Amino acid sequence: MVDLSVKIGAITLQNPVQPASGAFSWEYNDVIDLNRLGALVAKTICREPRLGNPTPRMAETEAGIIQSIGLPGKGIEYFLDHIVPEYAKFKPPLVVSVNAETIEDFAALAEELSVPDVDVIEANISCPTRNQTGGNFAMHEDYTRDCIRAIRAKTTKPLWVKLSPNAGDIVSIAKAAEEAGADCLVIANTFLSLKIRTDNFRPALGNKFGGLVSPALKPIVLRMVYQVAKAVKIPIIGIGGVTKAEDVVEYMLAGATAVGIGYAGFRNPTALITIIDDLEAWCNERGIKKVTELIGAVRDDDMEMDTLVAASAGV
Amino acid sequence: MVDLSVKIGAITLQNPVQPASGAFSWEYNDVIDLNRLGALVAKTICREPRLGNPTPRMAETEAGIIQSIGLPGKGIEYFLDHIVPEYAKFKPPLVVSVNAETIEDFAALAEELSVPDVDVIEANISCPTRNQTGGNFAMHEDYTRDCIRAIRAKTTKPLWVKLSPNAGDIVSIAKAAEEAGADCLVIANTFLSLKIRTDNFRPALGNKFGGLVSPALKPIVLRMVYQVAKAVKIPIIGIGGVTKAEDVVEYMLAGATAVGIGYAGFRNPTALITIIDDLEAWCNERGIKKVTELIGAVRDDDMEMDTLVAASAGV
Amino acid sequence: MSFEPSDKYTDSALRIGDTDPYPQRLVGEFIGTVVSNDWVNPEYKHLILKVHPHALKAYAGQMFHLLCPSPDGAEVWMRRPMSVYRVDRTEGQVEFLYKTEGRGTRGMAKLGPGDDFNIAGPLGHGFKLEPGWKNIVVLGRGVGLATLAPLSQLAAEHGVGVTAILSARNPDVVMSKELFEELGAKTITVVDTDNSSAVENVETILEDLIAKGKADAFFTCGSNRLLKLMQRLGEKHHVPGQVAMEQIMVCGFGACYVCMRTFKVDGKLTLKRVCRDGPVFNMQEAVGW
Amino acid sequence: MSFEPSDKYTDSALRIGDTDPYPQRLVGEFIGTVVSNDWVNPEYKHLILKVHPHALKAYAGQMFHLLCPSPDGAEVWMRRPMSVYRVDRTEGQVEFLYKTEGRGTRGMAKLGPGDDFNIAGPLGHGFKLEPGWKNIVVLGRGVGLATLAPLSQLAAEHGVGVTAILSARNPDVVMSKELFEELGAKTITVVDTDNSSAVENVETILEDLIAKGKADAFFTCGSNRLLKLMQRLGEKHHVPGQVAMEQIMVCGFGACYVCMRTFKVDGKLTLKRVCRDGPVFNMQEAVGW
Ligand SMILES: Cc1cc2nc3c(=O)[nH]c(=O)nc-3n(C[C@H](O)[C@H](O)[C@H](O)COP(=O)(O)OP(=O)(O)OC[C@H]3O[C@@H](n4cnc5c(N)ncnc54)[C@H](O)[C@@H]3O)c2cc1C
Ligand SMILES: Cc1cc2nc3c(=O)[nH]c(=O)nc-3n(C[C@H](O)[C@H](O)[C@H](O)COP(=O)(O)OP(=O)(O)OC[C@H]3O[C@@H](n4cnc5c(N)ncnc54)[C@H](O)[C@@H]3O)c2cc1C
Ligand SMILES: Cc1cc2nc3c(=O)[nH]c(=O)nc-3n(C[C@H](O)[C@H](O)[C@H](O)COP(=O)(O)O)c2cc1C
Ligand SMILES: Cc1cc2nc3c(=O)[nH]c(=O)nc-3n(C[C@H](O)[C@H](O)[C@H](O)COP(=O)(O)O)c2cc1C
Ligand code: FES
Ligand code: FES
Repeated sequence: MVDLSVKIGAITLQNPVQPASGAFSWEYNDVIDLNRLGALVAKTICREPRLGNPTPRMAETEAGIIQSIGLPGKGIEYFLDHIVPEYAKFKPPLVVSVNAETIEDFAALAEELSVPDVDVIEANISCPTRNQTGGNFAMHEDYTRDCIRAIRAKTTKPLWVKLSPNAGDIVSIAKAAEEAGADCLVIANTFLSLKIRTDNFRPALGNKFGGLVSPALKPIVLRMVYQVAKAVKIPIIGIGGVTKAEDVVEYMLAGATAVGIGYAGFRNPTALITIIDDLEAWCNERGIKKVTELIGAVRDDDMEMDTLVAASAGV
Repeated sequence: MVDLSVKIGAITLQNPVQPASGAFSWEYNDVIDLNRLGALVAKTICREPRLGNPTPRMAETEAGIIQSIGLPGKGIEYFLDHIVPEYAKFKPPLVVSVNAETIEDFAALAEELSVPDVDVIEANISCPTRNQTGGNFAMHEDYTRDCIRAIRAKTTKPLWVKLSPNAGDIVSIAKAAEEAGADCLVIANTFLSLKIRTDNFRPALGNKFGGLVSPALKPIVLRMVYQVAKAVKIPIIGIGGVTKAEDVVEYMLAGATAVGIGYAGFRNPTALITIIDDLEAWCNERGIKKVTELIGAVRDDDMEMDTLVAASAGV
Repeated sequence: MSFEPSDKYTDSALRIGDTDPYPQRLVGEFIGTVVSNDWVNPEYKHLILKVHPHALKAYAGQMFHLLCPSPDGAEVWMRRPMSVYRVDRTEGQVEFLYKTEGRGTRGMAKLGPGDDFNIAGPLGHGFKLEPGWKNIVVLGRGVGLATLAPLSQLAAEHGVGVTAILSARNPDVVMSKELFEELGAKTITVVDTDNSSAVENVETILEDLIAKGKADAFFTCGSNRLLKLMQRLGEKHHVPGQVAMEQIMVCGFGACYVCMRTFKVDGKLTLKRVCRDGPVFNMQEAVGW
Repeated sequence: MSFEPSDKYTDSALRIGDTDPYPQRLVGEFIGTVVSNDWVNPEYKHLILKVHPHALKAYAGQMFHLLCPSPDGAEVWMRRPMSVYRVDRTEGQVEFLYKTEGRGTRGMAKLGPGDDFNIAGPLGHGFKLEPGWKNIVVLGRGVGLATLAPLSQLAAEHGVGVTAILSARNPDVVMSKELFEELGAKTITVVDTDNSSAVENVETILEDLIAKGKADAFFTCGSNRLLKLMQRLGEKHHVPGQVAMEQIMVCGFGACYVCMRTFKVDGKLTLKRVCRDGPVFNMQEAVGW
């Protein structure tokens, strides 16, 4: 028996596998048993009802997809009245992702969402499709600090902060979020991208820019998780290109406490369940009793730094 | 007959297809006719002989490779005496990529490399494997400006500047390079990445971090080229994930004047030739007389911005 | 020696004969076995897939989300939605009729007998026959006929009469005629080659059917022109109708909001998810495309 | 309708029968046709590929860079280097003997007769027989034997006698014995099961061959232990030697500096590119691994 549970601050997840915001809804209970997930993560909610971006909202690329949804939704009232109760039927903690244009509204929204059935507030300060420069507050250290501080002041719920892979210096931004009171860093949102159709010379997405989602990107996000893990004390959730149990292990070795999954669930609606099962089997095979042993366990302290010595080792 | 030639400042390329630095050498003449290429681009040269990074220097990832070579080379003397003459046997212009630790040395090196057989100096200010924070000067606007200004003062050769995709605000950095006297922007180098082996918990590369190379990344780099093209007046060379003629077209539509190719040439040593041939055929089929017609020709000015209208259009 | 992690994407998909660890599921991820995959004309193929019994719950207008194999060595990254063409409960098979278009369907076209094929579904709301409807009119063109075809099965099961108007470029590419007729439907073929497929002619046919009491409800898919026609006649003669819509999809479960289409509900334009609010919608609400 | 660009990676690879637009090339990218691809034991397969005549220039110790097909639907992103096992100039074939290890070789193992297979080469410097050498000793183990095997062909062509010492875990997995013997080589099999493969025993065999004048030069590949042994005896008895090295590769052309190995040249440690400076090196310069 492997203990797959992990702790993120005060919250215990029965296992480190959860869906990524925007790639999930309670409606997936049609195909998988939601009670098996580490957490339930709702689609990012904004205050007002929003239609979202013009279609097409998705285009396939060489190795993945770009998408630009534009945070559609029925607004916070409908969310609290109709959607939170849907999630409340299930056991795993409910993470509610939130986005707003201004810091004030962000904080106010977080406060309004701090109802008993909501277990965690995830501040999505990194949606790349809300403007054309690669994201929101998470592109800047100071904006991140100010925004998280304002939210922190308005809610006592665990506060997770989703960062942007489009930022140049994610470590400083992560540190700013930690300083401002974040309980956990979610790394990362999608990569701002563009596809132009060569038949009609037009952008493939109705919104022109979109976020790239692809297993190919995992090594970039993994590097970010690794760098941030060395710089902060709060836990990290790694999101980007997880498609199999070994990817969960890899993120945990790099310093993540849990992972979020988007693409793999689109590709295989039952993927999250398989990944949880495989992770348990993987730990079992290796005699790993508690999955938490993997967190930050990368062996990076005795690397061979002499090129001549390294190049005389085996392949 | 299609006119495939493009101009980058004073330099005319017979077609917009060239190899990327580090993924090419005159030795490829063994397999393709180098005289057919738009330009010849030498591996980045440093002043002193360097062994480069510890092996393994490459690891395959989900969709691509990460690599960390560490700019090995025999130093500038050997380069000028033995390598430049090898390239001089061929007709296309020779682009010499250069890297140094300090701005002063960068400028001095560029000056020393400004010999008659060298047609272009490419300042590689963005090698992600030279330090652990994602690159060199190209991570910062001010460093970029200072470095390029210093080089510009020491050479009258056309000066191309290779930027980093790891920077958060590539537009400002591009503008700084332009301001400082760059004749062309090369976008982009590789994405700082990490792979950890789940069998032995060790980084897969001897140097730990490496640059991710994958056709999957093309939409990210394309977005950067598009954004920069709107902000600068100097030409752009797009590098990242070009594997077919349509990719050249896509980069040109986004605003690039030419492209560089790495990965595709590894996968198919004859790829650059096929891409040139296919590009000509593609233009022919569409009655495009001059390939320069494609530059910046993306149709982005009459996009449907109303979501309700867009979602009632055909698929 | 390097440890090579399991390099195939994981799946807990159900194969024929598997016992389901989550039997209360409404939607499954299934790995079926291809029985046959033959050309029905130069553009369309007909795929028959043997599947886990849970997949046989599918009914007319519902869809599956298909994990298409590669046509060319490079991966196909997203599933492709496809209406169920026929469900054969005795043989334990679901069938698809599809047009080979881009990479997904070209990859699908490569499947041969015995191959695995991963499908998720059944998804969405399909066609519904209201009690009291005795005769319905089905009007489709091209790939829309693949979506409409199982209506013949549904109608037969409910003892409802069907007139199917099949529109096509030329008589050789008319599809589903046999399937409709086999199940007792009357078919009318209209084609471009003799201009019988012109809206005016189809309108005459429809007016005639309405007059004869053969049109308690309208069903359509695949042509905006024909949708508009049915909407107009339906409004005029108070014939209710259903239309199956298409849109590019990602999740198929209603979660991602990629598959939006515009609808007019109570006089107001709004967006709906084709995958979950549809793919079959009230015909009068559809804005068309 | 969206225009779908040619979605296959482009290639100008030469197929059998193509006229070469760049005939002066030393190295080609070829699309050969698989003749057969059979298991020789539970771990190794033998692939025979019909190729464009330019590929037949390959000689012992040179390699090809192989574009392996996918074993699992997801792409294999890099080529894999493989020594040429045999060149059959009459049949127009090159052959490979390979161990199924990771994704690349497992994908390769799926190739069947008639399939296309894209290979680039021949690459690198192979084995060289110096004038004056009358008898050589070849010592290899495991996959190293695939690299050494064509030496039998080379030696036969030059009228040089060969003693091949084939080391293996057990007698069932000894490879290339027939190939060596067919071409007139004397073979000695040493195996782990009866301990004959122990370094001490191989040393005795080598000493004996040296004493008998059968060892004008040493050739090895595939075992660091055996390399060290040959280096020691070679130094002691002034027997020159060559070793084929392996390293992970990207380009295969000498451009990328990925495939570095450490060598001792004039008493100084330095790096060399396995793909272009090798894969065959002066045995005494090899540092081993
Ligand atoms: C509910 C539903 C049911 C469908 N039923 C069938 C069916 O029974 N038989 C059939 O042949 N096709 C059906 N389709 C259409 C089918 O999904 C597309 O033809 C398929 O996705 C194209 O994939 P591709 O990779 O071959 O082409 P791509 O290269 O992806 O695209 C080729 C063309 O198809 C269009 N297209 C892409 N995705 C979709 C989509 N999801 N819906 C509509 N058009 C699309 C593109 O805009 C493009 O014009 C259905 C679509 C939906 C939404
Ligand atoms: C010049 C040369 C000649 C070779 N000749 C042969 C041959 O004739 N027959 C044969 O079976 N193998 C040969 N190899 C080894 C062969 O290249 C590797 O077995 C192959 O690349 C493994 O690919 P994979 O995808 O199956 O395994 P991977 O999953 O890539 O790796 C599996 C294991 O193989 C090792 N490996 C990966 N790449 C190489 C490499 N380039 N060289 C050595 N080991 C590697 C890895 O470190 C790992 O331990 C040769 C290698 C070189 C450099
Ligand atoms: C269709 C789609 C919609 C998304 N919507 C949101 C969202 O609303 N909020 C958010 O924080 N992230 C959103 N994301 C990003 C994902 O949460 C996740 O960060 C990303 O998909 C990377 O993970 P993956 O590689 O596992 O897919 C969305 C992603 C996709 C593909
Ligand atoms: C093995 C390897 C070595 C590289 N070395 C250099 C280098 O020396 N200088 C440089 O500017 N870029 C270097 N690059 C980056 C490439 O020039 C190019 O920017 C990158 O590969 C992206 O292009 P691609 O997607 O076509 O491969 C290297 C890339 C690879 C794969
Ligand atoms: S495809 Fe995701 S909501 Fe319809
Ligand atoms: S593999 Fe590129 S230099 Fe050897």
